[in-house]
Order: sequence, then C-alpha cells, then structure tokens
Amino acid sequence: MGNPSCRPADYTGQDPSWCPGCGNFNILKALQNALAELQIPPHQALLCSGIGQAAKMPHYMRTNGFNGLHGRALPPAVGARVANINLKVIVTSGDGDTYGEGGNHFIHTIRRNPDLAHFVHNNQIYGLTKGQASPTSEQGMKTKVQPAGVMLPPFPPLSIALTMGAGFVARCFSGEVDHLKEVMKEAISFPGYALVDILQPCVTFNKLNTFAWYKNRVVQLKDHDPADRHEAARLARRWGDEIPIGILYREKNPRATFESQIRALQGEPLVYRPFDPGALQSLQDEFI
Amino acid sequence: MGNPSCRPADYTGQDPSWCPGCGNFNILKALQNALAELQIPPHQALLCSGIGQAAKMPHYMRTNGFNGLHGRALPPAVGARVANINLKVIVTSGDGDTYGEGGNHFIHTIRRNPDLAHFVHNNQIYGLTKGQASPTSEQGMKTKVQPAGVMLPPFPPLSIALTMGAGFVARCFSGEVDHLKEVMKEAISFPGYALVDILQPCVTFNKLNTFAWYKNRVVQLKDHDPADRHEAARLARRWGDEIPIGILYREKNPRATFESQIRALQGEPLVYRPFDPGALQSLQDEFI
Amino acid sequence: MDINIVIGGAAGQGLETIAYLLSKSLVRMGYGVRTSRDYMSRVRGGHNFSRLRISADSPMAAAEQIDILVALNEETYDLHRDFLTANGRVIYDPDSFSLPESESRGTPVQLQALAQEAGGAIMSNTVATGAVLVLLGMDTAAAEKLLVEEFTGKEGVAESNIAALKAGYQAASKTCSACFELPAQNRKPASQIFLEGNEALGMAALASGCRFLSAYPMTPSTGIMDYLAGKQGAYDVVVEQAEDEIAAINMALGASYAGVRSMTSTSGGGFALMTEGLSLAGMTETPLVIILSMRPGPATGLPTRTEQGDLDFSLYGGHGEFARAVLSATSLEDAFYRLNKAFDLAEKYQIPVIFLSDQDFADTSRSLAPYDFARLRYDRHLLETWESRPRYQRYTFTENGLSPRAFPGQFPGETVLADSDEHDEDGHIIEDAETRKKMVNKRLARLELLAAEMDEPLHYGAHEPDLLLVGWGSTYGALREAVDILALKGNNVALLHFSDLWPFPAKTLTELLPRVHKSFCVENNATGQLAKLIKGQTGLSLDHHILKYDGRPFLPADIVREVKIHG
Amino acid sequence: MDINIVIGGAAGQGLETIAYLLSKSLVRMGYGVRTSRDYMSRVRGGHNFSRLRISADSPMAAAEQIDILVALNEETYDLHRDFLTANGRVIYDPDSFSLPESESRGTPVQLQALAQEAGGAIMSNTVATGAVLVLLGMDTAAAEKLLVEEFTGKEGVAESNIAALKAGYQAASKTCSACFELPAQNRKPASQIFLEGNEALGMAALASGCRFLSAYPMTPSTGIMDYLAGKQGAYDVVVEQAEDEIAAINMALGASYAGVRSMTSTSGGGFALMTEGLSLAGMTETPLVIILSMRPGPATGLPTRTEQGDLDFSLYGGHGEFARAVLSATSLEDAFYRLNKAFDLAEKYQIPVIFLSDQDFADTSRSLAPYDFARLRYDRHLLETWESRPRYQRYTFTENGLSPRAFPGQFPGETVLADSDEHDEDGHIIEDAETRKKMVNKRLARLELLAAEMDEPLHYGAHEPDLLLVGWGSTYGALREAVDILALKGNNVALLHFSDLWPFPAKTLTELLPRVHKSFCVENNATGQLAKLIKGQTGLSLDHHILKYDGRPFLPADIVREVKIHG
Ligand SMILES: Cc1ncc(C[n+]2csc(CCOP(=O)(O)OP(=O)(O)O)c2C)c(N)n1
Ligand SMILES: Cc1ncc(C[n+]2csc(CCOP(=O)(O)OP(=O)(O)O)c2C)c(N)n1
Ligand code: SF4
Ligand code: SF4
Ligand SMILES: [Mg+2]
Ligand SMILES: [Mg+2]
Repeated sequence: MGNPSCRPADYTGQDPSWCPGCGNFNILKALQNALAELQIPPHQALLCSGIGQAAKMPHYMRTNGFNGLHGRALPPAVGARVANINLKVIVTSGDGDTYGEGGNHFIHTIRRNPDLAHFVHNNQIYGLTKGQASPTSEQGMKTKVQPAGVMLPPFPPLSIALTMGAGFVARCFSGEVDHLKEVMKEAISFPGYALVDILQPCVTFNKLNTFAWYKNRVVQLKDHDPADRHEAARLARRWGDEIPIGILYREKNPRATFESQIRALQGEPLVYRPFDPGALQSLQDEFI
Repeated sequence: MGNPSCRPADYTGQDPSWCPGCGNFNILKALQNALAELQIPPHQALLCSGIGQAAKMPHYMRTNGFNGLHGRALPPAVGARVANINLKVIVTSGDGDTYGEGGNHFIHTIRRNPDLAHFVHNNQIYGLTKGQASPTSEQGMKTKVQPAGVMLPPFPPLSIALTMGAGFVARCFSGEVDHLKEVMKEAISFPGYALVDILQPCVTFNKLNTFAWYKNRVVQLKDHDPADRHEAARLARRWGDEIPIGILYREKNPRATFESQIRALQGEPLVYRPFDPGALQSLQDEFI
Repeated sequence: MDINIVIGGAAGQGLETIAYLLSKSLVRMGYGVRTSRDYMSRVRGGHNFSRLRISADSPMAAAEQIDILVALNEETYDLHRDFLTANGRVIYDPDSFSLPESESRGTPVQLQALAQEAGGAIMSNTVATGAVLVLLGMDTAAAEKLLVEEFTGKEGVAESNIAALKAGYQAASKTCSACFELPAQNRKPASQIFLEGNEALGMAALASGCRFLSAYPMTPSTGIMDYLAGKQGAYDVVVEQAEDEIAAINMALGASYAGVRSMTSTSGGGFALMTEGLSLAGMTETPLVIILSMRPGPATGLPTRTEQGDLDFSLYGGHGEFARAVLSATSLEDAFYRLNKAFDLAEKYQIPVIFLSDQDFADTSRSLAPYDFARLRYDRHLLETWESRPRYQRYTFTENGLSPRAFPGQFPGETVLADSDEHDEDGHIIEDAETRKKMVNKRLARLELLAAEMDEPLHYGAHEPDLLLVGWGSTYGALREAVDILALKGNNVALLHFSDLWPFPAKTLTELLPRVHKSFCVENNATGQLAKLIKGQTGLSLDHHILKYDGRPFLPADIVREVKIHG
Repeated sequence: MDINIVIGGAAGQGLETIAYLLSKSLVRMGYGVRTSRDYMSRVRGGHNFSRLRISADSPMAAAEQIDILVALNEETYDLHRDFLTANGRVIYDPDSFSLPESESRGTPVQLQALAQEAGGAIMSNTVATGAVLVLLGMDTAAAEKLLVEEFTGKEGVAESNIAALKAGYQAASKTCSACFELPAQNRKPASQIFLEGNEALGMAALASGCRFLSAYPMTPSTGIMDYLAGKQGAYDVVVEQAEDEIAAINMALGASYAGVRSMTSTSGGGFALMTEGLSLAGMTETPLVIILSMRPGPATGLPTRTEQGDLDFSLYGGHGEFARAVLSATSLEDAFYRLNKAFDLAEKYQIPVIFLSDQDFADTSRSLAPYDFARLRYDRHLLETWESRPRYQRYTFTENGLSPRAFPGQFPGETVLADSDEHDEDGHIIEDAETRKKMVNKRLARLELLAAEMDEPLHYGAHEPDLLLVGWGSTYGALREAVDILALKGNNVALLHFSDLWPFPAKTLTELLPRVHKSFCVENNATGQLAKLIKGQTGLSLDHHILKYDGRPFLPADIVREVKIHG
C-alpha cells in the first residue's frame, strides 16, 4: 500500500506516564513499528484496553482507541469487529486485567475466535494499584496484600489458550523489541484470535521478575514447527531456567473466525450499510 | 461414625420440580446416597449452588444450603470454608452456571484449591431459561437464540481443570447412578478441589444429547491409573463415539489446600472462636 | 359483552397452544383479544394459566371473572372456581377428575381419550381448543388454518390435530353450543396484528436500525433475543449470546462506539452486573439502549413473575454522575414507537437510555392495528462531513455539551479515542481540576435538552378530576380500565400515566395534583418508587399508595377496590 | 498560630517520607497534626503533594495558605507560589532550578548534593526533612528516632539517613532557623495516635470481630486491605484477594452465612459489580458490611482523587426492594466507632450495611487521642440456644420481621437454608402470592426498627442559626472550620452534618431548616445528592448548593467564599 502516513512517528500519542525503565516502553515502540511496517494507517487500527498501566497504551498511540473498564478489554473489541470488519482490532492490556478481572472474557473470546490480536503485558503484578499479586505472580512472592507470599499457583495463559483452541499462541519479552515486533506483525496478520503474552518487567513493584531475571531466561524458539500443537503445549508449560519465546502455535489451516460465520457480516461492514425503517413494514406480517 | 441420622431418607428436601425423566433425579439420588454412605449428617454438609435447574438441588436435599446467584456458586462455598473448616462443602450447579456466567470463578477456584467437591450437572444446555446454548453445547446445535446452530466450539471442562492444576478430575453420567455415587464419595473425600462433570440428559430441551446418546457412548474407565496426569489429559479430550467416565485424575500427593495454607485457619474453625474487642486496645500502639 | 377465558394446567400440558389457537383465530376474524400468561419458574408441572379476554375493541386489561375455565387438571378448577360467573362453563376431562356434585357448570370432554383416538394424547390441548370454540359459537375453520400453517412440512401432524380439534368441538357441542355471545366484530378480518410485548420490542429495535444485540438469557427479557435471533438470516442484524451480562453490555458499547446502533436486554440481576458498563457509557458518551425487563426481586426472586421494582435502580444505577434517560413500556401501541425514541435519544444525546419493561408487558399479547413504520425516526446524529480542521476530537467542548460524534475509520486520517478515565477533548487521560470540571459540566449539560424531549404523562379521564390515579409503565391498561369503572360508578376521576420517567416530566403533575381532592400512586412494587421520584423532584406527596408486590399484575378490580376504601 | 506546610514533587521523589517524618515527630511531641495527600494515578513523575498542618489541637481541615513550601521540583514552586504567605519559605535545591529574582522567600538547600555526600541521592527527601525541622525551630531527635525504627535491620541505612537529615538541618539553618513559631504543645508526648482513614477503618473492622475480608484492589480502598492483610499472622483474620469484585462479595456472603463477621471493600466501579450480590444479601438476609470508598466517576474517572458521587448509588444500588443501612465516615474520631456500628447493625438486622468513605477520608491522617476499644459493641445477635422445636427455619415469621439467625452446623441435626429465590420460612422456593407478600413485608419491616438506630446529624455552631450549612461524610472538617470562620466574622451560623444517611434521620433537619434564614447544602459532587435525598424524604429544599466536583476536597476557604456570595 505504501501509505505515506504510516511512519512510526505517525502513531505517537500522549506522553507516557510510565516509570522510567518500565518494560511498557518497548511494547509501545514495537507496536508502533509493527503497525508502520504493516502499513496500517492510524484511522484503520483500533486499540482496545482495560485499566492498568498497560491499558494506558491507547493514549500513548495515535490510532482509534477504546480505553474501557478494568477487565473488560475484549468484549468491546468483539463488538467493534461486529460493527466494522474493516477495522484492525488490537487488544492491549495487563495480566491482571486479562487473566484476573477479565478471565471469563479471555476464555470465551478464544472460543468465539474473532479476528483480533491480543497483547497481554504480563508483568506478573498489579502495577497501577501499586503491587498486589496478579494471577501470574509467582508463588511465594510477598506483597502488602500477600504478606505471607502468594499461595496460589500462577495462571498459565499459554496452556489455557491452547486448551481453549486458540489458533495463534505466542510469548515474547519486551526486552527483545525486534522479535516482539515481528511476532506482533504475525499476530495482527493472523486471521482469528491471536494471543501474545509479553513478559514485561515492572521495575517498581516486581522485584522478583526483573529485567535481568527475564533476560537470563528467555530463549527465542529455533527450529520449532509452530503447526505442532503437541510440541506447543509442551513449550507452553516451560517456565524456569529457560523460557521459550516466539510463536509457539499457529494453526496451519486457521478455523473459521466468528465474523466469517455470521451471515450478516459478509460483504460491506455493517456500519456502512444504509437503512430505512419504512421499508420494514412487512416485518409485522407474521403477526397478522 | 455410624451416626443413626444418616440414612438416605434423612437427606430428603422439597419435592423436585424437574421434568419427569430429567437426569437431575439420579444426581439427587446419588448425592443422597453418597452422603449417607459417608455418614455425613445433614447439619455438617453444606450445598452451594447458583441458579438453574441443577442449582435447585439444595432445595431437594435436607442439608445446609446456600442457593445464591446465577454463576456464583463457588465464591460463597470458599467463604463458607473460611468460616468453618468443619463443614463438608459441596457445590452443585449447572454447566451454564459454572462454565458460562461463572467461568472466572471456576478457573480461579481451581487455583485456590479449597477443600470442596464440585458437581457440575452438564446437560449441555440452559435448561431453566428454556433451551439456549450453554458453553458445552455441541457445535451446530440449533436453538431459538442460535437458529443457525451453535458456532462456538464447546468449552472443555476437564481439560481446563487439568490445565489449571486441579487435583481431582472426573466425569460421570447421571444414568449410571451407582458409579456416580462412588465417584461422588471419592470427590467429597478428596482433600482439595475436586471436579465431577456429570453428563445429564435434559429431556425437554436437549434433543441432541439424549439419554440414549450418552448411554451409547459412555464407557467406565478400567485399568486407568488416575495418578497418570498425561493419560488423564488424553482421556479428557475424548469426546465422540466413546466418552470415558470415571476418575480421570487424582493427584497422588494432593497439594496443600487453600485452608491449610492460611495460618488463621489452623485449629478450631473461625466461627467458634471467642472474641473480645476490649482486648485489642494494643492494636493502636503502632500509631503512637 | 366481553368474554373471559382462563386456561390452566401444569407446565408442559400445552396451555399456550390453546391460548394461541383461540386468540389468533379470534383476532383474524376481527375481534379484540388480550392474552396474558401466569407461569411458574419450571418447565414441567406446577400450576400455570393463561387469561384470554375477548372484546369488541382490544382489551387493555384482564378481568377477574371467568366465563370459560379450561381446567386441564383439578388444581385449576380449585384455584379458579370462585371467579367463575354464574353462567360460566368449566371444560374438563371427566376421566382425569370429577367436579363436585354441586357444580352445574361442567362441560365434560374426554380430552385424553379423544386425543388418543385422533392420534396421540399429546393433542389433548387441541381437543380442548375445539371445545372452547363451540362454546363461543365459532366454527373450526380459522383454527384449522392455523394448525396447517403451524405444522407445514410435518407429515400428518396437521391432519391429526384437526381431527382432535373437531372431536373436541363435537363432544362439547353435546352439552352446550354457543353458550356465549361474542362481542361485536369491530375490525375487518385479517386487519389486526397480534403480538406480545417482547415481540413488539424486538421488532421495534430491528425497525429502528438496531444491528447488534448482545445479551445473556434472562427471563422475562429472553423473548426479545429470540425475536431478533430469528431475524438474523434475513436482516442486517447480529445477535450474540454473551458469556455473561458484563460482556453483553461491553460488547454492545464496543459496537456502538464503532458506529452501529446497539442494544442489550436483561432483567434486574443482569442489569446489576451491567451498571459498571452503564457508567462507562456515561463517561465515554457512547449511545446505548438497555431494555430492563423487570421481575420481582431482590436477587433471583420470582423469575417468571412481574414487578415494577427497579425504577430506583434504573435512575441511580452506575457509579458517578452522568446523564441518562429512562423510558417505560405502557401499551403495546406506544412501546413500539417509544423504543424507537430510546434509540433516537441515545444517539442524539450520546447517552445510555434505559427502557423499562416487565414480565407482564413482555408476555402479554393483544390485537392491534398494524404499526406505521413510516413514523419511526432514523437519524444517526453523527458528524457528517469533515473539513480538515487541525484534528478530530471526540470530546470537543461545545455550547450545549454535545461533541460531534464520528466513528473509527469514518474520516481517513482522523482517529477516535473513547476513554473511561477523565479526559481532555482528545479523549486523553487528564487529572487537572479545570478540565475535570469542564468535562463534568459538559456531560451533565445535556440533561436540560433531554428534559425538553420527555413526554408529559398521558392524561386519561376527567379534565378536572376529584380523584387522580398516577401510574407508570405496564399498569396502564389496568389503570385505564379502573378509571372507566370508577367513572361509570359516578366518580370524577382521571389517570396520569408516565411513559417517560427521566428526566422527570413534572409539569402536568405539578399543575394537576394540587387541584385534586384525593390522589393515588399505583405501583407494582412495595415501596412506591414513582411516588418517591415525584416527591424528590417536585416536593409533592400523593395521598395514598396502592401497591401490589406479590408478583402478579394488577387487575382493574384490585385498583377499584383500593380506591373505594381510601377514596 | 497554625503552620501549614506543602511538600510537592514528582511521584517517586519520596514526598510521603518527608510528610511522615515531620508529622510523626510533631505528633509524638504533642502537637496537633493533619496530613493529607494529593496524588496522581501514576507511579512515577507528574505532580504530587502533601499538605501538613500543625495546630495546638488536631486540625480538622487543610488550609489554603502555605508557610513552608518544600519544592522538590520547579513545577511545585510554580503551582503553589501564589498561596505562600508573605513570611513563608520555599525549600528548594538550587542545583535543580532557581527561583525568580523577585522571590525573597527562598531557602536553598543542595538536596541532591548533600544526600549524595551522606550516601546516596535517594535521600534528598531526608535532607529536605532536616531543612524543615530547622525552620520550625525543632531539633532532629524525634526524626532520628523514627529513622532508626524505620530502618532497623537494614545495615547502615538509618545512619546515612541521619547524616542526610543533619546535613539538611545544617544547610537550612544558614538562611534562617526557627522562622516559624510552633503552636502550643497541647498534648503530652507520646499520648496521641496518628493514622489515616484506611488504617482507622481496618483497625475498626478487626476490633469489631471482622474475620474475613474478601476484596479486589481498588484505589482508594486498598489501604484497608493492606492493613488487615498485615494483621493476618497475629490475629484471627483472613484476607483474600478475590479474582474480581463479584467473587469478593459472594465469598464474603458465604462466610457471613456460615457464621463469621465478614466485609468487603471497594470503590465505585467495584461496587457496581457487587450490586447483584448486595441484592442477594437483602434477599437471603445475610449480614454484610461493604466499605465503599468513593472516587470521582463515572467509570474509571480520577482514580486517586476524591468525590462524594456515590450516595445515590449506595441508596438504590441492587435490583428489587430490600432493607439496607448507609453510614458514612466523617471524622477519624467518629469513623472508628461508626464502622463498629455498621457491623452491629448488619447482624442485628441481618442486612447489608454500606459504609461510605472517600479518597480524602481514606488518605488523610490526623493526630488523635487513642480510641477506647471498650466502647466497641460485639454482640452477634445469633440464636443462642435451640430447644427442640419441630425444626429450625431460617426465615421464620416473627412480629418484627427478624428471624432468629443460626449458622450451619450450630445446632446438631438442624440445617440452615439461605435462598436467592423467593422462599418460605424454611428457605425453600415458593411462588404463591401470599407467601411472597408476607416475605416482602418481613424483609422491609425492619426498616422501621433500623430508622430508630440512626443518629441525627451533628449540630455544630449556633443553636438558632440564621445561616445553616448541611453536609455529610468526609467534608466534616472543612465545614466545621468554615462555620468557625464565618462565626468569627460575625455570622450566626451552624452546621448539620450527617454521618448516618439511611434510613434517613430527618428529625433535626426538619425542625431546624424552616427556621433558618438561608441554607446551604455542601457536597463534593456535581448533582447535590444529599439535597435530593432530603427533598425526597422531607419535601424540603435547601436554598443553595455548594458543590465541588473537580476531584479535590473542600478547603474551608472554598465554602466561606461561596457562603459570602450567596449568603
Ligand atoms: C472494577 C475495577 N476493579 C479494580 C480496579 C482497580 N485496578 C485498576 S488497574 C488494576 C490492576 C492492574 O493490573 P494489570 O492489569 O496487571 O495492569 P498493570 O498495571 O500491571 O499494567 C486494578 C486492580 C478498577 N479500576 N476497576
Ligand atoms: C445474572 C443472571 N443472568 C441470567 C439469569 C437467568 N438464568 C437462570 S438459570 C440460567 C441458565 C441455566 O443453565 P445451567 O446453569 O446450565 O442450568 P440448567 O438449568 O441447565 O440446569 C440463566 C441464564 C439469572 N438468573 N441471573
Ligand atoms: S509501576 Fe511497573 S508497570 Fe507501572 S509504569 Fe511503573 S514499572 Fe511500569
Ligand atoms: S428442562 Fe431439562 S434440565 Fe430442566 S428439569 Fe426439565 S429435563 Fe431437567
Ligand atoms: Mg500487570
Ligand atoms: Mg445446563
């Protein structure tokens, strides 16, 4: 397309209020670059988010944005896809937002399989509310609300996504920004629901999973066949000295999306179709 | 214990209002028998449920009961365990209740691992509201709200429970009432969260998954080692001409329960401990 | 004279089919018919019944007395016998139970046996239908046609049902034929429509250009979903059953933000879960219509029964302060156009609009003149063109507080940002006091414009009444008839009935109330929520509250009785 | 004379430490101190500040004017300079920015450089603390002690901080030492407590026998969770961070049903998600205390700021009709006992009790006389013995509508059934009209008893005033001081301040209001929610509304100004 208004700078929004050194900066940068490289102009992209540090993304970008409620980033994204299948919809929010408050939408959106990319800034903590455990916090991590340490085992997002039948499942690290950008591009281009769980250091509150902690552990996948579901499931469970990053799973023949199965959504986007109530008079014939 | 007031008849409650032939009758019977055989007297058992046909169970039994909100059967059960670790808590509710409206609690309660038994009456439909698709409805099934057939793939409860780390995962069929009763007994006795997904014909609304449909497919597990997690995961995915029933997975060394990890819950149940505000005057010393 | 029929039995006995066949036959012939349902929250068994009333004009309310009682079981007879008129008839199956010796009004028909003969016991209800037809002095032609329509494609089913119908007709004609004289046949054949509240609302939504309903099933709102879901193939509408009510409202908001008219529907418990999203609609200025179909609470309450218990909640639900409108369903005639108004207001003022229905309205059918679809408004109130000003800002400050609304992608190069936090004109997060204040003012300013759109309550009856009844929503029919009855008995009486509730249209009431001798606020709830609203908005109190909160709708007689006691 | 200090800078610069060291030193010495926080919804950067006021007695409100401004960055100076008194001082780091030539009030202290010398730039805040101490004419002993307490176990940290403190002290003493005269030292050393609203509420809950808090983090309520979570090892209390607010309230209900005092805490958005559970508490008659810590809405709004915007929602949230109580936090002195009252009422009347706090109350600390724990009520209002009547029934009909409450397992052989549907005395589902009506009456009857428990508003100031201010909740301190100021200026003025809000205690107001010359309803919201409640309950209107809805708390001067304009 070569649209001239798709340089990374064209996606610049408000100045970020994140802490210096926060992993979110790189996610922002990767996303701006990914959109630029995919030549998706700002007015054709929609960023949906919930509430949290990660969820401020739509403010720091210039695209369309729906910054909704905590935990509720996915449903508006699905609604927007129904309204306008021409929009490139990206959901970008926190781990607490997505796997905690929003857990039910996470699961059922995967079942629904709308065509959207889902980027979870997983800092394994509640950042904005100052450091309580999130569903992905490590067992034993101490916080003000969990002074004896987190008791619950972490929520395994990749394994759950695979079990729910997601067609695209990836893990990235905000510290490897080019790799992240490339995976983002693949996720955005994937026809259907695509999850990228992004390991993101919270330099202020997560003193356990620091930049170095991640950096020392993440290993980019090599020679992995992303069509291998079984191997993907195995890799999804890997968490420890080595954490594989990259596209764990990409369906070879992506299953039908939500939108493609709805008759009313074929053809022109709903939002552009004309309407005249007067023409519907015959609706009441069945009641005669 | 041989408590004389633990005959099946001692657990009889209100007359059921279910349709004649409904699979729920057998689940009721199995549960009454299970409690009787385990010699858990009515006043020491607590049944928690949400809303739906299945969720009426606490009315048809004589035990303690908390018949709460649609989708919210699990949280009160956890609260009750905190209050009184002597109560045998059983959650008994529908598939829509548990996996639909209540999906987030399902996932996070498994992480929490409270000591309770969870019986899901899975009729693959919303019974009480007259036949809409539930999260477990088969793809293609037509209903008034899904006239073109269910588009979403079914939610896989057993696989999800295993992925979330549940220590006890079983499937039963209401048509095999003795088998069901035995599995219920094991689930109730298991120290930690125990899921039994019970296939239950809804004779009125589910014309696809009928009694015969299930009957012809379910096969009791034989020679299966329930400690084999890998095999359990494989069995959990089996759904078709043969549907395995029985205990798919039972952790050999059950992980610590929620209650056992909380210091304040060791010893006498919270509800029985005396309290005197006057003795807490020193609480404010830290503020001087 | 009106004829009142009650058809009662257990869930699963096919009461609704009897009511449907009778009603629709009568409507097609040009009679006025009203059919309401009283049913339990169970799928089989229990005691359910339908009330059917036949008048020259479409009856606005049910009556207490019963002319024909179709008693599919003994319980039905026991529960309703006291209301049977002296000349009434009870259709029952003598093989199933017998009437007391003293009962002279029996019309025994071997429902089961005759059905069996015709092809199956399941058709007992069709047999009973035939029996009613003969008592009404009708032939079976219309009902036969309906059976054919109903069972097209199902081999032999229509035929055996017709046989059952005729058998019932035959059997009952032995005891009595044309015992009842039908009222005048005021309408031309096939000139009326006959539909229930949920169908009217579903059709109104579709004809208002609503293209997305996301909802979660909940009685008594589910019928709206059923209606719209059934239209999905043929019309530009998508119905999505959400995983829960939170998803439902947030999906609808996403679709509305992205430019299509959207709606959600629910009952009280689901609405509770939606209140955070309601507040989000307020903050983001995203248009949304929410149909709140009330049932008795609190909590699960009585799922299949009726109440007007959520007015307070609809007025004040949601955290923080924002503009909203609350409208309600009164008659089927009005509700169709009023839901269209809800869609119009939502987009004109960029607000959530709550439309209050209830089980009584949702499940009651009446014969009506067809709707005039040309009366429906369809103006999207969107920004239409974009001259290249510096940039599009979703929350531009304007004099009346309404920022021009565009949807994402509408104008190449321009972006649209909706924000749940307090924000500036761009939609970006801010925290400064000045912008906050201006944004609050902006969001609330529209309340004044909105107030001017509210319809005053309908004034029915005497112009300068001594007795004034005040009501809202679905009680309209019962109240109107109560006024008629009281007027007939010589009272100088009127009704003020509210459809639009918020912003509260206080003018007519404020003028009239001080001039009346005695006033009654009539509500289907226990705490008098409209009366509270009136007092809070006008400082005026009504003299008496007539409240019904047993889950049943008002009958005109209930109201008349109370007015007599206190009037 | 009072001294007012403002400490401002970016999030992450350690403002709170300065405020803490100063406040606590002063409090321990016997001064009256009040410290409030104005902070942004971000973790680093932006502009945050603390206000510290020192009086002979504990100051109830902040003041507008500033005596000492600790400006950790230039923005702080720019934003606050207009409020600096003529003799005020600005402590700033000359290496970071310089003051205008015209500014004569500067006290330059090389905060960074001195901190660096003492061991690290991070201790700049400690250096600034030293500088303030010298201006106040204090020594560093108390602050040193606090540093030792704070850093026990962290090798060398206390020492280097003490060095930094002394360096700041030294440096500032060059320009000016004891520029300000501290007020009288009215209390004995170490005789006062100093804590913020959330701590007071957490401690009140614990001391009221609350044994279970299930909640989901949400500003500004999270401090309550923090407090109770920290007590888990040593006391019989369990804190569970739920997966969402829906789980939070339903868990708490389960625990309460099972017999332990339980609570949940949240802010508006979380409360919205809890309203279905609130209604469940009403239906099942399960005691529950909900602390609703308000912040500006709608939706996410301004997460770290204050508002009284959820009174309406707390009164009417939840579907259907049921009894509830709504109380609010006014002063720290009162709130401790009032939250105890909330627990008592919840169990006595088997209802949900909503306790309204807000960010201003939650985050503001004051020096107080210690609480008297012996004044706390602890009566579980449970059925104590069971004579073997036929069977225990959870919802037994009684004259006052209150059924004896037992918990599961309490009486061998007896079972306890709680039900969300309409039910009979056993708790079993019913649908008949008669039982429904009786149960509604039963559930609502207690409102009358409850009304008798409500405290009338506090009457402060003139007995027969000409000017009457009316307020509720956290604005108490500002209103009280406004009354003092107005009285000093010769006005005959009083305040009626509500703590208990529902059932609305109308007596005092109804008597007093008609007798005053001019009345003002003062609220931290945009629509005047208390005024609306007053009108709805009494029909009375107040003459003027003084409303502030920019997310900031009232200062007494704001109120005085408005009263002067309209008075
Ligand atoms: C209904 C509701 N509950 C709670 C909150 C408070 N809240 C805001 S952000 C947040 C957690 C954020 O964690 P996460 O999603 O991981 O984002 P992060 O800040 O770590 O990027 C919470 C609990 C809210 N805004 N709304
Ligand atoms: C908040 C809320 N939403 C919706 C409902 C309506 N509702 C009651 S039961 C039910 C579904 C029941 O399905 P399931 O849990 O599978 O139970 P079943 O009747 O099939 O046993 C629904 C949607 C409700 N009571 N509350
Ligand atoms: S608190 Fe953590 S997640 Fe939030 S901006 Fe700072 S570093 Fe990033
Ligand atoms: S509708 Fe289905 S689930 Fe409900 S009682 Fe009848 S058969 Fe059972
Ligand atoms: Mg996070
Ligand atoms: Mg079901």
